[in-house]
Amino acid sequence: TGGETSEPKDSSGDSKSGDKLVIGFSQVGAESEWRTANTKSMQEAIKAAGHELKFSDAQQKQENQIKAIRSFIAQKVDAIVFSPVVETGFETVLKEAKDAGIPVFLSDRAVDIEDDSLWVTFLGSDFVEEGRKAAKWLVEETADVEGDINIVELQGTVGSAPAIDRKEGFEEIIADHPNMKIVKSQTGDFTRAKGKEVMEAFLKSDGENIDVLYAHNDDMAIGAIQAIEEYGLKPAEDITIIGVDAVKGAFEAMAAGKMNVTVECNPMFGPQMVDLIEAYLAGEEIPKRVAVEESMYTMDQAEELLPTREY
Amino acid sequence: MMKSKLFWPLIVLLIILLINLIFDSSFFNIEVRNGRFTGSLVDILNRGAPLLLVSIGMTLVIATKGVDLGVGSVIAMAGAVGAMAVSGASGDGLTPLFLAIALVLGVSVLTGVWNGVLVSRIGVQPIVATLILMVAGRGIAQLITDGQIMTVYYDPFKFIGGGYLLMLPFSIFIVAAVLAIAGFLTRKTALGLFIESVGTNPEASRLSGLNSKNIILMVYMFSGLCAGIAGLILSSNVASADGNNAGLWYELDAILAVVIGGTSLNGGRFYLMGTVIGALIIQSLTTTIYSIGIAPEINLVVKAIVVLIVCLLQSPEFRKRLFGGLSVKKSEKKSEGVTIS
Amino acid sequence: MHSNTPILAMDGITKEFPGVKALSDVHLKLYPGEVHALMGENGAGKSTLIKVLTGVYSIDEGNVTFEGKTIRVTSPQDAQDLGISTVYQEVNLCTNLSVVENIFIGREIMKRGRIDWKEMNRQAKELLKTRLNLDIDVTKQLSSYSVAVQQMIAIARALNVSAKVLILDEPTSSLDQNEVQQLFNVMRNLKQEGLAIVFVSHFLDQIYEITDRLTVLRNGKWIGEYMTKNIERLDLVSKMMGKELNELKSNANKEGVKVKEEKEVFLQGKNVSKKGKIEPFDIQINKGEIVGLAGLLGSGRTELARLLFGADKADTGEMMINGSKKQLHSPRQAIANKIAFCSENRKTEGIIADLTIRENMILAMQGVQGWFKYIPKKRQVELADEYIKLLNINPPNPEQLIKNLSGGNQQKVMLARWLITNPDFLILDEPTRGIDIGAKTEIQKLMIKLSEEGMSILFVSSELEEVLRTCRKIAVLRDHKKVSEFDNDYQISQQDIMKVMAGGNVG
Amino acid sequence: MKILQIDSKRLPLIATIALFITMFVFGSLRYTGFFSPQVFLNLFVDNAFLIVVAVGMTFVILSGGIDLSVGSVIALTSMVAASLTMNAELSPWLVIPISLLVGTVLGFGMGCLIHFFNLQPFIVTLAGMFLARGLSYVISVETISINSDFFNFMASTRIPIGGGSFISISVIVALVVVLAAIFIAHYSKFGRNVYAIGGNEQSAILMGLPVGRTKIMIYTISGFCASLAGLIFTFYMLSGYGLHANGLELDTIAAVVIGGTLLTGGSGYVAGSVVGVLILGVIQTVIVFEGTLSSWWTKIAIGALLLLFIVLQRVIVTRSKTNQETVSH
Ligand SMILES: Nc1ncnc2c1ncn2[C@@H]1O[C@H](COP(=O)(O)OP(=O)(O)OP(=O)(O)O)[C@@H](O)[C@H]1O
Ligand SMILES: Nc1ncnc2c1ncn2[C@@H]1O[C@H](COP(=O)(O)OP(=O)(O)OP(=O)(O)O)[C@@H](O)[C@H]1O
Ligand SMILES: [Mg+2]
Ligand SMILES: [Mg+2]
Repeated sequence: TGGETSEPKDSSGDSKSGDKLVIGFSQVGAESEWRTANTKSMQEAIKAAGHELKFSDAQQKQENQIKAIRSFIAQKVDAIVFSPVVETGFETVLKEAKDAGIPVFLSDRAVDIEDDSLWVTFLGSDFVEEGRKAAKWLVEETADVEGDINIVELQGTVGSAPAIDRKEGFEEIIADHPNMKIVKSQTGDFTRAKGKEVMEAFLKSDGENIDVLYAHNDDMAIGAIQAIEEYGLKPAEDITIIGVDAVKGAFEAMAAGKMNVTVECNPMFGPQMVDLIEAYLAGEEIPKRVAVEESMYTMDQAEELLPTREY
Repeated sequence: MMKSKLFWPLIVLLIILLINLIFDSSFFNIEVRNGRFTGSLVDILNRGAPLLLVSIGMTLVIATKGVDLGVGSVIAMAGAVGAMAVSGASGDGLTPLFLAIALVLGVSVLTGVWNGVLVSRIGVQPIVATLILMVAGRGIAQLITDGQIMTVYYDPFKFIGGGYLLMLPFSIFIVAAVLAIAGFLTRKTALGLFIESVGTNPEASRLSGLNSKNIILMVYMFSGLCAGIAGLILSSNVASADGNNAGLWYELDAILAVVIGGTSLNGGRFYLMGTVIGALIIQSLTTTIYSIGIAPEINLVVKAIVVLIVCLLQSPEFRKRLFGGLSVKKSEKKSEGVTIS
Repeated sequence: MHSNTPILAMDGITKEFPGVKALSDVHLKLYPGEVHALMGENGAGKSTLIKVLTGVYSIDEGNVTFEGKTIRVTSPQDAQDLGISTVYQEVNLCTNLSVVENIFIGREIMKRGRIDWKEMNRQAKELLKTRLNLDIDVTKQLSSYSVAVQQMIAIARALNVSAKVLILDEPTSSLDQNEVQQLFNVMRNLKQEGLAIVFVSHFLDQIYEITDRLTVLRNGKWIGEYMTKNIERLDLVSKMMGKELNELKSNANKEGVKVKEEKEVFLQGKNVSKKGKIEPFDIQINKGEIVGLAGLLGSGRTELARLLFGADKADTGEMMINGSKKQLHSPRQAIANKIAFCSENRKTEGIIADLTIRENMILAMQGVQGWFKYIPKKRQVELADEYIKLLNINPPNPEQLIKNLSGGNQQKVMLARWLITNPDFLILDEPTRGIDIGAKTEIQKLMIKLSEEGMSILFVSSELEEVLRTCRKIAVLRDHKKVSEFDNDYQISQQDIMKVMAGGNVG
Repeated sequence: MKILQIDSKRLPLIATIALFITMFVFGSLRYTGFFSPQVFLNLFVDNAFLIVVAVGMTFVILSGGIDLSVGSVIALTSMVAASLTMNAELSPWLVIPISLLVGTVLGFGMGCLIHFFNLQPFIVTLAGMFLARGLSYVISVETISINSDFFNFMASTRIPIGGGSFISISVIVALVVVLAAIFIAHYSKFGRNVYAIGGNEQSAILMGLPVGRTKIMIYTISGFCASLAGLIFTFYMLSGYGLHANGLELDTIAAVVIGGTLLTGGSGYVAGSVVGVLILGVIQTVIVFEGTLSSWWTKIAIGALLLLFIVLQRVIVTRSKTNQETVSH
């Protein structure tokens, strides 16, 4: 993340300088810290570039998002950025945007539309890849372990894209390793409280047999860590703990030696998005898909990186 | 009367617990571990504490023919306020803890005053009046936490929802205390009579000299207070405050618990013990779903079926049909389609 | 007078509620072209018999034949389809609907697939005007009319069907004499047309005036069936009560009411009014005095009473209570000033249906005491038992839910609620509504006794005789205005008062 | 005098309409681009499904009941429609009736439970809510995108109504539903029975009205409306998804109640619910046009605007009620 933040300043200088753009940004909601950080990044980047932001929060509802986009069209904004609540269902309204001549940029999640002329580009993470990364790390870590490895999984909200993709990516890799078994999988709704409660139930029923916890986000992992401690086991030692997102809380847990690894899902791509918008409006060619730079952090790196984490 | 209201919910609760026994033979065992009682039953009580609290408050509100949709948001707000109050604190000094508790209780009672005033003084329908707080309250909670999940590093705070007293989770004591207070207020003072009276026939109550407005106000304040305590327990338990997710959908579960417990949404007679059983049914169902490994996709279907079964068992008409062949005469006499008042 | 085959016969009817045998082996035969009275004390089972017949309750044992065929009615709808039209004891209409709708709902007049509102309005207006002499705005919501008017509308609804059997359960309990005559005229016409009519009333005069035969019930048991003209009043009463009652004849003792001079003033109202409800009036009520309020249907008696109690807020005027100026804003305040008000509308303004007799009785008393000073349970039961005995409430179980009581018994509980508060000033709006004769005399005696002990009473009743018998002073209202007031020297006749009520003048 | 008098039953409705207009004028003055026919029409385009559920819900609430299942039924319908279209590749002429049956059957079932076993509507429909959403997950937890000519046509056809403004087919459907509902409510026996039951169910029974049949019918209608709304929603989204319309039941109830219908039953108007939906819509539009509110301020603002509406509505209604009482005599 560090490298990118300095960029937008230069780029806003050399794009259509002085042109103040009105950018409509429709966010999913504020359902997690990750999302809040993402919103903040976008807001700050747009402000820093001297543009005007029309922000709308969809409160996790797709219909609200469609309404917001319609309102953006009515307000004749210069560009629309949005993080779709779901992949599907935006065809009609995106057509309206296209007819009105307003370019649309997708952030964080993609849409599932055949006619890809409806949007300019998609900038965001690859959730499936995140799942794969988590599994690959586990495979490496346990390369020398004999016998079965029992995994419990804390899923995200049922039906949500990150939950589905992170599960898919993870399962894809461990499918090649017959000794790895997901013994329990339940939704923890991406929250700490649920994560803790579900983990408690897992521990009740499977107890010491659990070797690995794979949580679809760090918050659930943090909740689960508390449950493990209360149960009397040592997180990260007795049970290997894998999270996704790399939020600050995860670094704290890792620094305290309670969590093994977290796969980054970087929300701070506001500046990158602003660059893309400006470039497009300046007439440049833009690739259809731009990936956000993401890595993976383990326990050993945590101490050192903790002070630099922003969210 | 009372007995028969509690009978069927109790049976359902037992069945759910017994189902667990099939999957886990040690389900009913309670053992001492690290100097604490542990076991599934203790867990269910412990986990169910927030829902129990909210449902107790909700019972009184529903008895006045109202409903409080704001409880989930109050939970979030209470958690946020509590976490904020201790955010600067560290070490083991207890002053910040008591400060936080006082602040949270104050705020949650205030939310109750807000709802109560809208309903009793301005005459807004309860469902809409409390909907306002349901929407805005979560916003306020997020405003307090700045949209982040606020982590608490102050250890005494964790005691409320995670501590143990006399080898049992402290939250159980809180529930017991609140239940005892509610029971005392409604059965050993005239408050219960007043609530039931206002809930059944507000105009007749007014003409009998009851101060319905204040009774309604009081009930919402109590509900707010209960939700506030629940919020404190929830946030203390995970040592963090999550403005967006804490207490999500608690209002529906609480109403469900109250109704399962035999209290009618049309107001009037209420059954605190029934509510307790209702909340325990919901909690044990949740725990059961988690521990016997039901696929998350069908969680809701299972829940729907259990809810229906409980309701049907409570319905005399259904029992008559079900057990009709066995004791036709007896059950027929008992059930009347219509009661005229 | 009537043909020989009954149109309806009920045989060996038994109905049991948990803990109460409401009917056991009851018979009823009904012939076309007759008016048949159901007689019995409060709680005797009259309403239950009717409800069993119309399918509100299921029958435990016994059978019903209608036009020679055995029938099994399972819902009021069935009964209606068969041609049994019923006016139940409590006004059972939908107060949120307009008068027209209440009359027509279920059999609306349709035109081209839609409800013909115009025609319905016209017919409703005409029906009320011609048959019941009631001239009201039929498009207004039912709730804007008093119970008495509502009762008339319920009757109109029942009349509006081409029924073979018409059942009227205490239709006259809050009607005044004019209205009763109006109703009787209609009933006579229907009788001519061959309808069989079941009529329930606690007024013996009415029974002897309109009915041909009567069936007496006592405690859910069938006592007998008699031709009305062949049975003596006292005989009938003792059949209903199950004991000889000599005292019945000697009614309330007039000597008791005799003037006790120089009474202190308890309440004085000057120029009290409420816009659109009642015009400015003055009133004075002395300690230990029973003041009667007379007036026709809708003349404003209830409104006046409500103002004195603070149930509605007065627009103008001032009130002195016990010599000091008081502005009553709420019933609560009135009760604190030792005023009590027993409403005429027990269903919506009186009973708390889900609560027990005991709880209903102590409610007002507990209300003044506040919620923290809970009357100990033991004391509550004592109080309840005392009044159950005093008012002869049946069933005598303080833990019975009030909604399971018969209408008359509910009314007694309402009285008890206010007597328990031991008020200085008791406002009774039609307190004897639906109460049987035995209990009625008891209540009248009680009123006189209380007044002798110093209680002031405002007594509203549509039954002039009752007012004349008990009241020391009588105020007459007409068209929402107090038109006259006189001392009762027991020389005034009902006729004199009627004239004032209707618009004549007695001076 | 008579003409000037407003029927006290209609007061809440009139107050609501007045408030809606005020709000719209306020938005027009404050934001550029707000005062355009299209912004107004978008209230219908974007809320067509909500209007349809609200109509169904109005009958339920008028009868003194409540239906919490509508949001989930929308999700289930969209899921059924999507999977039948995309996986089973059925023709739309089969898909549509089948989809409409989903809610109708569920509603009928719930109505039967409520009537025959005398259960509380709240709890039965809550179970219905869990069930319908659960079933949509059972069909698939993932979203199913729809790509069929018919659905595309329904989704993207714009009906121009002059001045460059347009509405969608769904709007027409919704308006037809509204008109039909108004007719049913006021000019059919069924409609009047609904009001009677809501006023006093016991009385309705004693008056010999077909209470059981009517109640079952009410929930069936609500279920049907939810399914129809589900289809409209599917046209709107071109996808089926188990998380669709999450929490929509509360929006619907709020719209109905804001529109002046009493939750205790027996009093209210279908047209009021439509205005209620428009009010919720205009609140949202104002917030989007404001465009500077953070997520949490959005929620607080929605709450505050709701409060404003409800309190003003109460004030207007109680004020004129007291005035009216004095006028009418
Ligand atoms: N739903 C019920 N549950 C239990 N008991 C009932 C119920 N309805 C009536 N009863 C009892 O049945 C008996 C007969 O009541 P009913 O209403 O028929 O009396 P009634 O003759 O009409 O008296 P009234 O003159 O006071 O109207 C009473 O003792 C009453 O308490
Ligand atoms: N005949 C009528 N015509 C029009 N309105 C009437 C009539 N009777 C009653 N009302 C309405 O009912 C309301 C209640 O009247 P009120 O209670 O004062 O009557 P009342 O004198 O107590 O007589 P009763 O109780 O016998 O009807 C009045 O405000 C009036 O508007
Ligand atoms: Mg009776
Ligand atoms: Mg009166």
